Amino acid sequence: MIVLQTIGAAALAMAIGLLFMGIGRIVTARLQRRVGPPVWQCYIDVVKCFSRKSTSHHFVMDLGSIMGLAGLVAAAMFMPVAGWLPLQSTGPLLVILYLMPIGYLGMAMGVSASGNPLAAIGIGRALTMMVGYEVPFAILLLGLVATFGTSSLVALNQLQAGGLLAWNAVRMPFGFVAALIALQAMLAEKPFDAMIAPAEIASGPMVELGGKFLGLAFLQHSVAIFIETGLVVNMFLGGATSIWIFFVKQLVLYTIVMAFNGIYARYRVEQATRFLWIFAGSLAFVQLVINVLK
Amino acid sequence: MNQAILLLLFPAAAALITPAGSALSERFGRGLALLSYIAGIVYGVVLYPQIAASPASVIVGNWKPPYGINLFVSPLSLGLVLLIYCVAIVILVSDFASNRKRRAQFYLLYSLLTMASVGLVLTADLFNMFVFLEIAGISTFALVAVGREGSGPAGSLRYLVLAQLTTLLMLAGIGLVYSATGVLNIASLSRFAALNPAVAFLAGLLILLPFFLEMKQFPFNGWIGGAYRGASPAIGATMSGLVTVSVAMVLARLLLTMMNTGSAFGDATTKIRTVVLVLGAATVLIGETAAFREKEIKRVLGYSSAGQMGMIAIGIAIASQSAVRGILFLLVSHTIAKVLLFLVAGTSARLSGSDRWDEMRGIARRFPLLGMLFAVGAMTLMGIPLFSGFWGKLDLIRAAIASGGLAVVGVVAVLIATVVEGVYFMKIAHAFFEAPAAAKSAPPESTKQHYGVAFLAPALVLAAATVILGVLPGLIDPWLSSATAELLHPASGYAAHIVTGGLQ
Amino acid sequence: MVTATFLLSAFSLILVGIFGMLTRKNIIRILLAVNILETGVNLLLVSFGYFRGGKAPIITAPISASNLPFVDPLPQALVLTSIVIGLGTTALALAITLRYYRRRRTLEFEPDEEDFASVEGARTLMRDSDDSTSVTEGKDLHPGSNVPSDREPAGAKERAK
Amino acid sequence: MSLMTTSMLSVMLAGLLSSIAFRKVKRLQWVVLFAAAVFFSYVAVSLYGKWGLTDSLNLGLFTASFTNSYIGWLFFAFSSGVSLIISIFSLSFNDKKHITGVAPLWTVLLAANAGIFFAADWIAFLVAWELMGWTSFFIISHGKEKSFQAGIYYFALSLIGTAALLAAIFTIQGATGTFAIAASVKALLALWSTKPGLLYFIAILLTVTFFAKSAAGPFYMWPAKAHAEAPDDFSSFLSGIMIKYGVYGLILAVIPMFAEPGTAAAAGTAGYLGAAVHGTPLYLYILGWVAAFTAVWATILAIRENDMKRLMAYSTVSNIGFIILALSVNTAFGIAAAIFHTFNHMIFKGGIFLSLASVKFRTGEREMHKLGGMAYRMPIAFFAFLLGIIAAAGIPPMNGFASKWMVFQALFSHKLLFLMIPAFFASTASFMYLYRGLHSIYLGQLSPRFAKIKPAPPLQSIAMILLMVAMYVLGGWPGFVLQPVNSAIANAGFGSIQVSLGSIVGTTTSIHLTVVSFVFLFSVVGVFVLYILGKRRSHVEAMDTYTAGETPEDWGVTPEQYHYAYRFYEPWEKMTDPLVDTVSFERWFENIRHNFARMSRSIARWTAMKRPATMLAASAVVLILILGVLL
Repeated sequence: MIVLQTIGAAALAMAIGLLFMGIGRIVTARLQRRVGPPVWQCYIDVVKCFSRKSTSHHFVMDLGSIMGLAGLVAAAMFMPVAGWLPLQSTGPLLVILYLMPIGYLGMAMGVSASGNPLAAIGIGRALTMMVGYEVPFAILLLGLVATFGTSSLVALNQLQAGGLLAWNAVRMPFGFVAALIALQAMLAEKPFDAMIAPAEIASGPMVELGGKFLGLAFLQHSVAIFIETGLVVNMFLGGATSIWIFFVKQLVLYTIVMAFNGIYARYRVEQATRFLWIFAGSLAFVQLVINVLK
Repeated sequence: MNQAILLLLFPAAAALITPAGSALSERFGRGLALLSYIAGIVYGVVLYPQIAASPASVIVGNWKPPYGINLFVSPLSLGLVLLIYCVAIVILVSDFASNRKRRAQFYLLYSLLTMASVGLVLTADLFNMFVFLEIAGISTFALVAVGREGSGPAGSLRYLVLAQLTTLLMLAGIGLVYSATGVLNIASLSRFAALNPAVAFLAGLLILLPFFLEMKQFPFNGWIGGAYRGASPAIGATMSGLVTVSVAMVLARLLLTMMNTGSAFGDATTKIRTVVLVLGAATVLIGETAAFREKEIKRVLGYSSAGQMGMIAIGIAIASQSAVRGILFLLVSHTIAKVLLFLVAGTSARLSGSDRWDEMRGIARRFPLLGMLFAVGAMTLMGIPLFSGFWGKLDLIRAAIASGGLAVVGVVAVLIATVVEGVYFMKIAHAFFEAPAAAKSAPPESTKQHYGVAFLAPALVLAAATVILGVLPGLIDPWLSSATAELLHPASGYAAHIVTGGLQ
Repeated sequence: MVTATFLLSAFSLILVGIFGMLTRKNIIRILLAVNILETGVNLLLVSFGYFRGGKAPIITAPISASNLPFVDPLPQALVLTSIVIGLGTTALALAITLRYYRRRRTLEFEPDEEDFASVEGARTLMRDSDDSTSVTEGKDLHPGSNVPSDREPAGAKERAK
Repeated sequence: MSLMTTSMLSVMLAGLLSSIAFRKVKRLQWVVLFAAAVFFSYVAVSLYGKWGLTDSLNLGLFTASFTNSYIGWLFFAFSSGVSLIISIFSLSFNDKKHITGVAPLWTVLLAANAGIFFAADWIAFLVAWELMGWTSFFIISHGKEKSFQAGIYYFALSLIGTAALLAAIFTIQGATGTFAIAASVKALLALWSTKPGLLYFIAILLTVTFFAKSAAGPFYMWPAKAHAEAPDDFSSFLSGIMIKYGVYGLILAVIPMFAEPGTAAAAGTAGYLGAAVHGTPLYLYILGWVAAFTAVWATILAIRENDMKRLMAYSTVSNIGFIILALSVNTAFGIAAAIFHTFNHMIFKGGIFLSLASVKFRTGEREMHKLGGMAYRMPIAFFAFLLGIIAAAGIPPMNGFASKWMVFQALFSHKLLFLMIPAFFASTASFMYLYRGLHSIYLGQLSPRFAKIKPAPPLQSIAMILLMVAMYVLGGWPGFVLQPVNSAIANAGFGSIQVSLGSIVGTTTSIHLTVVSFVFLFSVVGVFVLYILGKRRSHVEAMDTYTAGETPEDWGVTPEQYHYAYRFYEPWEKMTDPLVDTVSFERWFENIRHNFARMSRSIARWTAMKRPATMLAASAVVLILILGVLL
């Protein structure tokens, strides 16, 4: 039973993620006065990827790709969706924050086993950027702990129950803005997409990925979208009472992100990191100070 | 009890007979010297139990104290006399390894020096002390001067001038004391009505000057560099191993026994002790600092013994139970270690053909034992556990912190010195062990050389001694406690023995 | 009164001696100064023992009013001893001086250039010392004494990097 | 004479004897080391449960007494286990080509290691401490000029530490009248009301000692030198075990000095009465900031490092920062977290350094840009490193995660939120240097120079595998360590925490690590199924990569050039350059040494002046006389 639940949850996360990706592509296209692909394009892509033959440079590459998706799926298992969890836990925020990196680490390992310098460069940028957005995000977490004394998402949901005014987004506006900026960077969308810039480093990490490796990467990204938007929803948008509201909130967030992505240019890595520290970081810090004083 | 003076007579006799005897054979001098020292040791060992039971005051020439000269044989002095004899033997034996052709004069002077050191330890009379000091001085000057062409005489002269200045000032001080009190006997002075503090301070300080010099206290240690360069390793060992024993002992005797509140020096005592403490602290720092960048190994050792003597001076000035115990322990371990180091230095200089440790790199690769012995000696001086120096340093620091006040400055100095000392000694030890670069590989003939048993035997004995003392410091505890008591409580022990023993 | 004169002259002799020792460069003169100092000290000792009208403490006849009072004999004994010692020291010092002269062809104390040689960074040391003329460069200074690394801490190099 | 003293003395003796007896056959010395490690592990096993077993050596002037305290035993047991594994590694590491004659010293060092953890009074502690100091110095600078430069640096710092320790010991003895560690600390606690100044003085002295040993705060720079230059297999011991002595010292003496009145009352003494921040004593709070600084600073430096051993040395320093951060919270949970992280770090950093050692064993290279692609030749070393860095980054399912999570929870418990910002920074940024190591050494392009190298020898592989197993097991079932730790701190009077075999109850949430570990495993399996479902993949050469149609071989690009490793994080270096240039304690120490040398030279000059130094002497006499007569 529990196994089925987990598998279901994983599938759901992937499905939602892919759906969002499709919608995001449409949003971008509309902003660029294009029609854009159909919504289900991403599903087609994934299936196609898995059905094409691929090349691997070394077993470490395969291992890495597997680890990559597995880490994020594991993280998704601890993400309460409208209070529902595939398996019994309190939705520990720290665990999620530390389970996702294993996915990224696996990804990084896989692509650097491919031996392509572009991939390594991309990973280097990605990790630098990660320091950029993880720190503000961590500060946000601290702010929540300062106020509520808990880091469990389930508890946070319950604490925000009761209407719009109870949402942390309203209570902690600075924090919310910081969270949005961090989210933009987490999802590696412009202006924070230097690590996967197609024009600069041939989309960096993905450069050597083809066939099912690319498919795994797709799925990984979709789960990442699911988790990260979900985190913000749980932390700031008051979770949700029903699963559909939850998805809608996620979608709203993702659409905002994609909208920004559509209109912004690209930062260099150190610029991006500085930006994140200075703006997102200071906003989050202000929020933290306020929460501590309150 | 008067035959205890034999302790003094053995080396004296050796010194006197040597010139005549060496007409017969080249080796006569060394043989006689060694023989006399061994005789001294044997006699001392035989005497010890009896002395331990009751210290004896030897009246010389039937002039009763406090007017006549008298020697005081106690566990403390006898123990140190034995130490001096042993060290002298060790040095002479090992000296045989480096240069086999010593002239008779060398042994004459050496026996004189030994005799003077023994006398310094034994005597209980100020002027007699001065005489022994001069004898020691003269023989040391000569020995340094013959040490090495070129810098020998220079070093010797620098030493001589400073030494003369201080000893003559001491003589003046002695005159002052005599004119003020009419006695020159330490025991009597230790129980004399207090003098006018200014006079007491002046006289006391003047009397201490030559001991500052011999203990290389700043600023009386300008001579170290020259003298230690000039001296041959054996003489270096003698200067910093053998003479310092007696000198430090005398300083302790004067500062603790003769000068205490209740003695002729009354309140000036505290002032003088403060002076000694400050000078000692300065010496610790300056000695170690000077050694820090020194490249010539003998001088490194000379500077480091300045530092050690500074510690001992600090301990004497603190004048508490555990301080005195600590410095006595330090004195013993320093003697052992320093002599050992000088032997190693001499041998490695002989084997590498250079006086500088940075030109001895990798010597321990060819002669591992050499490096190990050096490390043992160095770590004894640094006060590392399992080597004897550690316990003395422990006691000293404990006493200093306990007594507080100005002594804390001493502690800081000692601790800083430990760090510095550690660094430069380890530098040298490591240079010994360093894998020689391909460029300066050892010349082939040098591989055929070897230490020679005349070096190995004494060195190993010394190393064993420091390790044994380091692991089982309790061995000399009885001696330490009795010696400490004798130094610190003259009224009960020292003075009583001498004066009563004199007047009967 | 007389004692005072003795004391006065003794002190002046001592001062003269010390002054000489401090100011002279020539070894022979320094040794002379040492002897003057010594004489002063001896005189001081004797004068401590002396008092007006004291007779020489030489007992030939049994002690009577005629040869009493005599001055304190002990200082004189001390002085005799110290004179002898002084003689010995001076003789030795002169002998050493001779040896020194044979080697150096001078009677002046000159800074022992080897003293600098055995200290790292010796050349810089000599440059800012007053008597740099008397230093022989070259053989005494070993390659180890690399001045630049002495002058600036290693950290600076890393900064440059 | 119980097993404690006899084992120490016998091992020490064995070390000395082996140095003499097996001078000719050096391999046997390593066997002796191995035997010593085995023996100590046996001692650890047989001493389990015999808490409070005491034993003393009468040395005449002083007596050194030892006791088997629970915490000490834990440290001893773990260090013995890890050193056993390391010694297995060394057996095969020290072959003809790589042999360094340090085994006897190392054996003595093991004895000193036991002495430190068993010491019951300060004298014994001091003796063991100094013994450890000089033996490790000689091991680090094993007769190589370059190593010596590092070694003397390390030794000077530890001498400073020892000096501070000496002063502290006798100040404590003067204040409390006893040399016994536990008793004296108890007695100190009673003095908070009367003379806090003295206590702060003692605390500072001890802190200097232990920070100098643990490379915390201003002493952060010695591991980068010493770990890098030490013999490769010893680096693992150095970074795994020796650097923890400082942590043990803090737990032993400094933290108890600040016991809260509550817990202290339980132990029957008064408690800390001074100022506090969120219930954390001010002094410890400051220590916490120093530790946070250490963690951040070491991380920044590690990211810029191109020498693999230096990089990992800095990572060790940053972990020490975490440990002390947890200690500084001064709660049971914090201390448990610190101890747990200490042991975890012993394991994973030991594994990492062993893996680096076997890479160096095969290739002889230390700069990472000269390596690359080792994973294809030395898989076991690769996996040891991989698991090691997963643990070091504090990611599930390895053991590093549990303890790092605990550290954060400990900080939550006292609401030290601002302290957590640097902590989070350090732990996130650690991914950067860890990945750099992984990529530059083990992945990327394999240089043709190393095309033929063989995998790690069996004994080395065994050692690494053992450590990997430990990492995984403790990651999933922390209770194996945490339950003993819990009872140990309870035994030591720090209070206790709630742990079971697989789960820990934190302050803000509780966590079930077995579940986390299994979830991860299952998802790996599931994804693997997905992977199998996909079409088969074919294998291609490493140089056969997407290059936008160009063929790099045409420009004569060799795999070395094609391996992107040198200045891996150039943007980061650009960002941190100004910072690194301005802040450097290293330069500060260097300046001290430099000025010292100048002083030394001028003194030497004074001894060789034109005139014999009569002037100074005479003027000094006059001065003293004037002062003496006037004052």
